[in-house]
Amino acid sequence: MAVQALAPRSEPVRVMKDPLGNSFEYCYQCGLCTASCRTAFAMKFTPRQVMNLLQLGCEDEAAASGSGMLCTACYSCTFRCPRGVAVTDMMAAIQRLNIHRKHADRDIRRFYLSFMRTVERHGRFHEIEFMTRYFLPNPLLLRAELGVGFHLLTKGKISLNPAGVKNTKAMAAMFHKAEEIEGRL
Amino acid sequence: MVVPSNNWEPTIVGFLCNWCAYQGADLAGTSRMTYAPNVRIVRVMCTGRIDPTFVLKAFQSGADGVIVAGCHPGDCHYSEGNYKTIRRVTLLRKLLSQMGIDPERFRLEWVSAGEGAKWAQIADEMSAAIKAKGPLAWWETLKEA
Amino acid sequence: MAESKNDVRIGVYVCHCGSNIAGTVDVDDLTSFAQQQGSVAVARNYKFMCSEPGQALIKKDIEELGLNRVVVASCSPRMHEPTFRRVCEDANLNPYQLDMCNIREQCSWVHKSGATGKAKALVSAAISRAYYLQPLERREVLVTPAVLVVGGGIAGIQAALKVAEAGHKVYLVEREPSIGGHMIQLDKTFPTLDCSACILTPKMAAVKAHPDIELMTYSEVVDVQGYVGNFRVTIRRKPRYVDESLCTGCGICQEKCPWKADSEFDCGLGQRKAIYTPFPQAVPNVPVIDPEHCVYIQKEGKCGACLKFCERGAIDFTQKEKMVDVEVGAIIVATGYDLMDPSAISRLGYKRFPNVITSMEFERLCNATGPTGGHITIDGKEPKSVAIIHCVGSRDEKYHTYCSRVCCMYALKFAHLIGEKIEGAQVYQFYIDMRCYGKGFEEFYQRASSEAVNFVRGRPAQVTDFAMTPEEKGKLVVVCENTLVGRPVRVPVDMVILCPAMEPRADAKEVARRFNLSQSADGFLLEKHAKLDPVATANDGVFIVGCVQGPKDIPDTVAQGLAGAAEALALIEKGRVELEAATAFVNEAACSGCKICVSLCPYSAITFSETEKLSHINEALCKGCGVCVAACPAGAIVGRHFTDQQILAEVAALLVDTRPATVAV
Amino acid sequence: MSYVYYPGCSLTGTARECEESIQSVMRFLGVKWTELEDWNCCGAAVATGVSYLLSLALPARNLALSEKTEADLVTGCSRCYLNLIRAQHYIQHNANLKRDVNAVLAEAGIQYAGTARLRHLLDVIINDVGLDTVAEKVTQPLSGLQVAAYYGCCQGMWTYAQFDSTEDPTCFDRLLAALGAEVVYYPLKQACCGGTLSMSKRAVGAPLIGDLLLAAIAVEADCIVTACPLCTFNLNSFQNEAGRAKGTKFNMPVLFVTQLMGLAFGLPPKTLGLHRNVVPPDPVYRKIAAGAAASSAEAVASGTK
Repeated sequence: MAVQALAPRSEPVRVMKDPLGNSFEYCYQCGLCTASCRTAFAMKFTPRQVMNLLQLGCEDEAAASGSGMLCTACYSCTFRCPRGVAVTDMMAAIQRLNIHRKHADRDIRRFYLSFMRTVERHGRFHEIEFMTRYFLPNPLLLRAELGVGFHLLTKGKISLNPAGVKNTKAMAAMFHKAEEIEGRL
Repeated sequence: MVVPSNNWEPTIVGFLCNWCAYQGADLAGTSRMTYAPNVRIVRVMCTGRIDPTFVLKAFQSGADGVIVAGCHPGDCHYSEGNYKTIRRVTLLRKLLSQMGIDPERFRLEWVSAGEGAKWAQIADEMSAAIKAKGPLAWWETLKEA
Repeated sequence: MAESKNDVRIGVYVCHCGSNIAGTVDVDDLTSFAQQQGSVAVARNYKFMCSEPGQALIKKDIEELGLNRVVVASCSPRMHEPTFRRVCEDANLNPYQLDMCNIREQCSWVHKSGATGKAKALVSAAISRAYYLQPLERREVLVTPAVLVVGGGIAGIQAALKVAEAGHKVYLVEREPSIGGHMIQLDKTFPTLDCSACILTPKMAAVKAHPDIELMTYSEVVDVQGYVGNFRVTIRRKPRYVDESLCTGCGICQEKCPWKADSEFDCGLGQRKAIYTPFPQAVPNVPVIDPEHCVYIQKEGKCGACLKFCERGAIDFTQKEKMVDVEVGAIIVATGYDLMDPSAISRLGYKRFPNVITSMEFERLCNATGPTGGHITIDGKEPKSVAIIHCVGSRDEKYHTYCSRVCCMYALKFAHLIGEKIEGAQVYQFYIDMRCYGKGFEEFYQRASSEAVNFVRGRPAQVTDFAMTPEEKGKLVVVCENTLVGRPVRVPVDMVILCPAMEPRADAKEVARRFNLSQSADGFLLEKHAKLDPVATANDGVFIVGCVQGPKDIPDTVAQGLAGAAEALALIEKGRVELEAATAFVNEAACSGCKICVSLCPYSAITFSETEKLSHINEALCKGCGVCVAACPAGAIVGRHFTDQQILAEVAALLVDTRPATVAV
Repeated sequence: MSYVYYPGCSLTGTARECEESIQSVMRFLGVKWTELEDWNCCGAAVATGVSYLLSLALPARNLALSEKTEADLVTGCSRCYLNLIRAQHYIQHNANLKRDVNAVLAEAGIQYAGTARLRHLLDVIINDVGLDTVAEKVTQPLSGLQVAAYYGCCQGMWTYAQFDSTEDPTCFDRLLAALGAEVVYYPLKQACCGGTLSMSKRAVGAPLIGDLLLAAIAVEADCIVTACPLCTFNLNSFQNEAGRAKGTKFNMPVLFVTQLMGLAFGLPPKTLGLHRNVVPPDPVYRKIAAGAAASSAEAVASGTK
């Protein structure tokens, strides 16, 4: 097996420097985050390993692993971290890298972007529109959701024309402004 | 009127008690913490020694801000010197406003011998706060009066 | 001042401190700046001013150039003021004619830029203050040749024995009914595995037997007055309800007492009587009556079994709390540590599950004199698998940031003991880093590694009874990441031992105040210098030894106990101690007799003479805090070495660069 | 005390039963509020994965709207609460973020000052209404009903940090006990339900739900009571999938907290949205009725004595 050279450490993306807690530099690899995580079992790299990859400047490798996509943002890791690392925010950061650098599985990527798109258009979540955007390109996904969808419909839990915010233009402008300030990663 | 130049830096005098705050400042040094060089320290044995005229003298001599730092209440090396300071400082603040000095240019802080980081933080905060306020140049006021 | 302006000749000495100062401050620039200041006869810089040649340089200048003030711009006065004062003295210059200018701790070490400018201001201030410095007289008083040791754990025991061996009186004060501290609760000690009680009890007995040690157990220090060499200490002696002089320690009272309570000594795992000695080898071997559980005390006279059975009539319910005053020259504080209560970290299940226990509880379970007679059992069941969780509350900024230093080693010891006592037991060590830094420690780690111990590198998140597989049914499951493999693991076990942090005593703050000491950021008491003065404190004559200063193992604690004894002995053997020279005095001509100063003095050093209508300061009592100086409305009180004149000159010079040159202040 | 109520998207859609019960119960308790005018989506669990700034600006818009009303902003959805409090906290501690967020909000003509007072529904019920008042209003005590109080994850971490213990909150237990229910020890009370993974990554999400249900069965709970609409949705909707993942079949009633409160107050099930629950809560009804019968029989027995 070839020994891989570590990438030179780059300036970590701005948003990883989180205001609430410490950044990944503080991590001392105890694994309490992983142990507190209900989805770590399914991750290629556990949260602790993600912190290590970030420390070593391998953020693309961390993002591509898809581990960030399994974070449910339950904040257990962040609240418990003995070094005060804002682990959840670090995971969210690699989630963003994963989506914006197109590492993600197309369906999952579409899940995120469709959701945000409906919010951008209406200011609120719009089930029917979201489902259309999400399921239409890959109707196979729909099959798995038939049971749930049936329940939701019959129990009257999907409104066909939900209300949105009054000024949808202003909402879209907020989205654009955010993108302008942040840039895409 | 003194117009601050772009690279104007405030000068702050710190009166620190020998037992807590001065040691705390030493600890910041031994721990190699970096902080703004604007604070210049005068060592006194106890903050209780600080005569309000010292503070006025500092402002008069060109200080833009003054910090008095001593042991936490209850921890005074001389039992209760810092309680006397608290009382004196209340009067001093009134005096400063009467004399046209923004009382926020004066601070009383508690720094224990173990709180090097706290001292560094206070020095940084105070420097930034005074920098935002601009030069005091009290001697100008005194000249006019 | 008798000197005229031309008589003042100041020498300024700028230290490079290798590159510690010279790396940041332009020392040549600073020296020529100093040279230009008024009354400066000479300014020099040198690599290490505190070295022999550096000192010689100053001495030579004082002698040859007739310097009468010296300014040393170097490290904190807390480091080398004594050194340079001695240099002055050697050259026949009064040591109080020296001023130290701190350009290291408070300048070169903390500033990246602007350090030279600040150093100039500081040096200029020091020169101006030095100009007004006056010679002071050093006074000496005799030292009371006795030592107070507070705390009867291994640190205090060791210190007390050593001082007494040197032939001096020791008062050993212990809060609990017996001396022994935490060490007497331990089973075996790492890495040699000798029995803790076996090595400690001879020392405890020696304390009891030593004619120069006055042992006061069940007692607490409530007040400390005075100063180095002459402390006056008030000790509260709680009522034992047993006359120590009559009791023979036969134990019949404990046998007959019908009332029980949880044993503190056994961490609540076993019981004791309402009249009890905490453990069989207690020193003194005199029981105490716990008033909360004694029915005679609670219900006014009902019961009295102990009274009836004590043949010596040693039971004395009329005993009252007593205050005792002692006078000592030095104080050794050895009040130890508390073990953190891990129920604060509720997810680890302590107090929820009976088979989650602390390390100290395990020591008692393992001990032959413990509640189970040395059998490792909970509710009669012997565990076949045990998890040991390291760093509980240590290395965790939510609780204690520091490492508790002993847990790795005793965890290895536990694994060994479990292996010895339970055939085929599986032991899992959940660790973050193994820290085996002491003599023989790594060897012990090696030995333990060969004894079928499973090492799992990871900090567990949870101890749960929720079973996800049939194997986990009825077990405690430790949820962790095996970080070396990068996989979450669930380890079912029968018993979990938590290794809680060693933390400052709950009353550390009060203790610090009582003895006029400081606490470091972690809450432990603060030593004078972390490396070079580890047991002395900012309060001269008071020394801190053992875990009161920070977590330590037994050898380090013992070494500190001995160090504290050496410090105390050095003080006592010298027999004299220098008093503060920088005291205050009243300028009688200016005193208006307002008496404001009298009530302000914390040492009652100021008296008012009704006949003269003047205040007087007793300089033997004055500590030089200066509160009265600042308060005197007539400006009649002068605080030596920190006079108004000196401080005002210092302040003005400190700011000399901040004003336009034309402004005269 | 005046309140504005922020329902959030789930409560107006997939978690309609929660919303109906919240409204009925709060009306019954005499709590008056108005809906936050022109509220928007808080970003759910998705915004952080797309834009850091939006994940703060979206909730900040709602906070800013509530500031104008000067009333306490109440939400019954834990995820909304989390996003709102996170935004509040981060913006408060970082001046640069506040600047950026307000630059985004300026596009909608509003600014966030930082004075909003955020409250969780449970906080209002427990601390403003009070457990004594709740207990007094109970007409149908839930005696004999064994409930597992499921606090949920961000509930335990962020929400309870505001008015209860972070690691081991007990307020939910106390509330349910005030209703007369028997709160069983539930070992997974703070384990995450998997959030949106039930939809985006079924293979990971379903077993997590399965464990929660198994744990409730193991402690012999008659139902799970939740404090979060998303937990309610997950635990109700994916019992079949969870069952497949765990090789069993589940039929565990899962009630939102105000649904159970409503039952104890004797409110009609229909007004509590109970007919919309995926898993029919019939066993819960039966248990409550049995408990009532037993206690009235006891009352008769003690009367004849």
